[in-house]
Amino acid sequence: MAKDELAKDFKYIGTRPDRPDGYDKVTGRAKYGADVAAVGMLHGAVLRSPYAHARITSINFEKASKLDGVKAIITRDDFPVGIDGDTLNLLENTIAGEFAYYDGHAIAAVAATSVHIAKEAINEIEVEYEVLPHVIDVDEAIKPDAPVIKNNARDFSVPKGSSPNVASYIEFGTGDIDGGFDKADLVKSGRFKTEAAHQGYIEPHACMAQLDHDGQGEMWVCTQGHWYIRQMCASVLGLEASKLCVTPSEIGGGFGGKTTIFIEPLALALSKKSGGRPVKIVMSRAEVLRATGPTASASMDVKIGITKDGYLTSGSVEFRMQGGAFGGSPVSEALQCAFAPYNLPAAHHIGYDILANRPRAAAYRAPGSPMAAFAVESLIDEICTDLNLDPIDVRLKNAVKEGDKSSYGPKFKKIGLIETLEAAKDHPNYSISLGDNQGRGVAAGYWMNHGGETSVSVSLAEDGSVNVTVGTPDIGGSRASIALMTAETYGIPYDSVRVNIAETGALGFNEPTHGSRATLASGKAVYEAANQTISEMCKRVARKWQIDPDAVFWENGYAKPAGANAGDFSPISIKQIASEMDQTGGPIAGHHEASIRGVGHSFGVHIADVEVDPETGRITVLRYLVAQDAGRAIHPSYVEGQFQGGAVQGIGWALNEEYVYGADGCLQNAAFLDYRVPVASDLPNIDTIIVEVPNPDHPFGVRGVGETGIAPPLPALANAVNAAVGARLRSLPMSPGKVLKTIKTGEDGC
Amino acid sequence: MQYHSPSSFNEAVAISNSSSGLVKYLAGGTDVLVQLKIGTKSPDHLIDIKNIPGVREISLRDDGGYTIGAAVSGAQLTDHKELSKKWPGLVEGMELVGSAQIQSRATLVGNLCNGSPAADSVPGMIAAGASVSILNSSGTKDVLVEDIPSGPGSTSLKNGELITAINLPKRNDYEGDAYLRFIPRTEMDIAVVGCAVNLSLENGFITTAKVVLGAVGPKVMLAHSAADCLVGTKLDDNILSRFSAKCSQIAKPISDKRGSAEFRKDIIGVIAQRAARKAYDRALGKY
Amino acid sequence: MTKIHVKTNINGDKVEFLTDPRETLLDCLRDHIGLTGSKEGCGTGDCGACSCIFDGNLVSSCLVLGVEAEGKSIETIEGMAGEKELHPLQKKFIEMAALQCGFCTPGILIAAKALLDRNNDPTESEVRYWLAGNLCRCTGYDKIIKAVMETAKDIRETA
Amino acid sequence: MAVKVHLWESLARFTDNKTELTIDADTVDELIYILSCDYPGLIEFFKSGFSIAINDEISNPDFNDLLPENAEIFLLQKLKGG
Repeated sequence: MAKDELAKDFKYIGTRPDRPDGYDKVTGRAKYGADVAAVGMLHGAVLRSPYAHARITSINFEKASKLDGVKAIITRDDFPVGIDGDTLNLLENTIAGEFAYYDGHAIAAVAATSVHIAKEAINEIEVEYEVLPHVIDVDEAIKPDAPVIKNNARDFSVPKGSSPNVASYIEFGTGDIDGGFDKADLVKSGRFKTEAAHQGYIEPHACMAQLDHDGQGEMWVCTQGHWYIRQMCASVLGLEASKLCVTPSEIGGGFGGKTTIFIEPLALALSKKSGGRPVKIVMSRAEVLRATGPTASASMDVKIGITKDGYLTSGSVEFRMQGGAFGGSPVSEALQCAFAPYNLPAAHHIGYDILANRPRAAAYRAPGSPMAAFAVESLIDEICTDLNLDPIDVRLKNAVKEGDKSSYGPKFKKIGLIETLEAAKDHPNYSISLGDNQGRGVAAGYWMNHGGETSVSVSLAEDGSVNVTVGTPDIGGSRASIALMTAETYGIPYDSVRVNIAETGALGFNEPTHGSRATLASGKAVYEAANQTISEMCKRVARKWQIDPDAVFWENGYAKPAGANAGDFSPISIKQIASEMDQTGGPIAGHHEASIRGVGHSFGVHIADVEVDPETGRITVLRYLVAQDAGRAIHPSYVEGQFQGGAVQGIGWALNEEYVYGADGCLQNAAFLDYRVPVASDLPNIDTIIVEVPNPDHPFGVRGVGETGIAPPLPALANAVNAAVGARLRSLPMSPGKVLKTIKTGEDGC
Repeated sequence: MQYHSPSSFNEAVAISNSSSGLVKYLAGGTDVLVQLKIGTKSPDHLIDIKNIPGVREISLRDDGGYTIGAAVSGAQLTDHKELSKKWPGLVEGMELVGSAQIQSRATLVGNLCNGSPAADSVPGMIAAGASVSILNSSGTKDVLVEDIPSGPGSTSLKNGELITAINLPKRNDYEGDAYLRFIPRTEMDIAVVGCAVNLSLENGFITTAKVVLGAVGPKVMLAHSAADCLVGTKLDDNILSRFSAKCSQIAKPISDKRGSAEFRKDIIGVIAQRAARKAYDRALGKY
Repeated sequence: MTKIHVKTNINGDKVEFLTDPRETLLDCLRDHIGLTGSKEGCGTGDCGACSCIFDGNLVSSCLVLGVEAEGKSIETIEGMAGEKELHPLQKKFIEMAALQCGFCTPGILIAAKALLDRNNDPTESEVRYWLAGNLCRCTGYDKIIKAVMETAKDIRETA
Repeated sequence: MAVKVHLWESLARFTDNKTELTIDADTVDELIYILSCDYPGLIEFFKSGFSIAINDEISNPDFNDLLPENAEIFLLQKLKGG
């Protein structure tokens, strides 16, 4: 990549030092959600609905409560009434009221002196259900005779006459759609479907909570965002937010799935009911799969027009996404991403958020973007095949660049799609020759990466080392990237910076580590906070030298006199300033709080090579390339890691991951044995190219790198399979049975 | 749940016979502990047989066959060079069960007693003509492995009966076996279909053939008529495609979360054909 | 439920604990002995996060009962580093960024050590298949596999 | 200040089928207030949360932001992430 675009030379940014939490994480010392215990602690367990849709007619826990060691049993009756709106949805999903809306929906919870007793008690709770008709598939859910999941589920946006299972509706566009199709030499359309996929973090949800009747509580929890946990728990339990102190544990993966509440309010309520004893709840893997957020399943219609020389003229999409029994599928994000890579004269988008008897969808890495990419990038590939055009050339011809109007409205500032496409095209993987039953697929992807609410502080230790306190849990090495940016700002060694992740009482509100914002937003805030302390240090040195503060500047860890008129002073180091703090006015600290503005549009281009066994339909990924614009790679190893991890999650989604429901609406594959995430032997190395077109809205050019990588694999693999054996899969996952069927019949049967 | 750790097989059977409720024997535990965890089976008594002398040994009998102790792990089997050379198909069937971690614990006997029609090690044992030694209160008996599975998740073993060892017959020259399965990933899945083939040759012609299909019926099944297609042939392409079609025809799979009946019928033929080819090559001494 | 008294050896130390016979070795390590480095990702032997060495064999400690530890010797992630420095695999994992969230890392390190202890010259494919029982959802395995291969090379060169 | 506001099509139900509106407002707060008064159907939308692009700068809304003359404003779905 053109390094000449970088505005500055950096001393620390772009290097690959050991991560600060490395020792803790390779020795087993790091404490995750389930790793703590407290004196007097009880263990919680949750009773879950065995039905996809049922009215709960009675709950009798008399027998359970008599078991020796059972200290508290809670049901919905233990939660406040009079809650509405989004908070009601949160509460309903935390614990069912009148209805159980999906297999695995929490019905009651127990706290007992041991896990075994708590589980025995769960089995002794007697629940009577009136089983109701259910619906699982997104297209089925909006048929006129579909079971109605909830009355009044629709919000303001839904036009009259829509199916009662439509929760929200969105439509937007630009340009003359029909005129665009008229100008096209080829207009192609298709329906595409994707199945729900789970984030699949290896650490199940876990928390330990303590709450007494005085309304003061504490919680230890694995989460991407502890202020979200505090806000949500406080709202569903009717607590005052500031009385609840939430400390994030180390987190064993989240990918969006740990940005909301599930067991946390149950643990608090159990603690309160058992007289304030701490209660720990740890989910089983089956609970994670049945009851926490997967992403949505989708059914998508796409239509694209193109000239014979490869210029897109018009595009339209209608996406229907099922986000569980409470709505909340990422359909609007999907629409925003659908045509984002392309400079389309006309584009039209329609989206439906649809209810079904499934767990409430949570965010999953670039929410909505992978489905959109699967539909649009697959159809573009079909067009390239029909017109015999090179898929990268077509994308280059239509790629958005600085100043172009995005498909969702605002114009792009400096972006790096063209550079990314060119880098992919130049990579050796694009020209390696392929054998029989082998094929190559290309696809692009996009995520906007927003800043969001952020609060950080920075303080100087007495020896000149620096403490940084942030509120974004470190999931993938963000301590390292934040330490690098801090070191760069001060001009002090990386090792002299320690980054802490603080509890909710220590900082202002922080959005979670989501949307690829930790390095983007916390990094920007830390830069501001560090600069505050730098100006304070310059001020103190100016007083010492008895010159104007403006005549002192900061460079490479030293306060220096600015030019001849400032006098002839020897630079003073941060170490010396720090050691004299107590005699120069006391502690030096800075802080920054803001809704960080701007987004770090990051585009990626993937090239996948596969081999398909034509007799069994099995797909082997032979080689895989991720090229993506990082803006600037603060710690390149962890940027590559994000690219690789995102790509492999996308590969899993494309090939084997899916929610399998029985006719009874119950999830049949609630275990890693049958929810098949990729294993090491399924994969080749994942090659990466870090493209660096700095984000003009970030002091170091960061764009955010985590999300984009999960989108292109879905279409890239489908395109590669088509290139290998001439089978066009328009639905995911591309499980062997479906691939074989498509090879034999030309239809994937979905 | 009560845990017992007897020091002899007789003691183990005595404990079983004198205990009430659900009694399970524990060897590798890779099925029993999973059932305990997910709550499908909670034994009242668990009898750990691993502390019984000899239970983790592989021995060559005087008749040239092998006796494999009931608690011999997959890893031990794989590490046994002679046995792996003589029965590569049987050993690779066991080796396909789970991860390296599972291999340290899982046993042939456990895989058999779990009663799964998709058990990877069972087709190879049946194809080999293996038998098991069963101890009960009235003494010991030898039963062919093929007579143990009786349906999905069930076996012909009576309460208290304990398999103490697996017996493999003597291996001769120009014999070869192979086991192949189909799974969506490369590891860690349960077989969608599986097939073991065991062949004896004379002058390149197949003289005896055993073909065993997994995951295409309520239990692991011997495919006699498919095996008959192979006898007297040199396994040319015509024979293989007839054999493949026969296997697909015999298969009576169900549709479930791991694959549709249609898909299973389709690919059992493919997998069987590939297994037959591999067994044939091995019988010829190619590898 | 009557508890059973178990005497065992963990990371070279004599350890005694009381266990409910239903408890797994993983439960005992985490809840009775305070060694929480071994993680539970599934409890059913599918993820490898609880990997330990049990009498010289790599196991998923969620599929071993606590009572089975009687008289055995067990190695966990907490015993992997030497007194003065990390095990070469641990060092290499940090150096090569072979971890992101770190939750699967203890299990992967234990499994990789078990492999290199028996074969210090594995092919990439052997490493990938050996580690197939250790799920990682963050890294896509790329850097993990490379770190294991590099460590093996270092071990061979210093041997 | 006169600013140009772009709304998405499915909101046009509430704005007499207009997707572009010219509004005289000095701040984001004033803009939202005027839109809510003129088109009460939008109130529910504003309550549901949104993001905003002012002259192509996308962010969560800061209600006290001053709007430049002739600013081009897009109302967008609230930005989230995984």
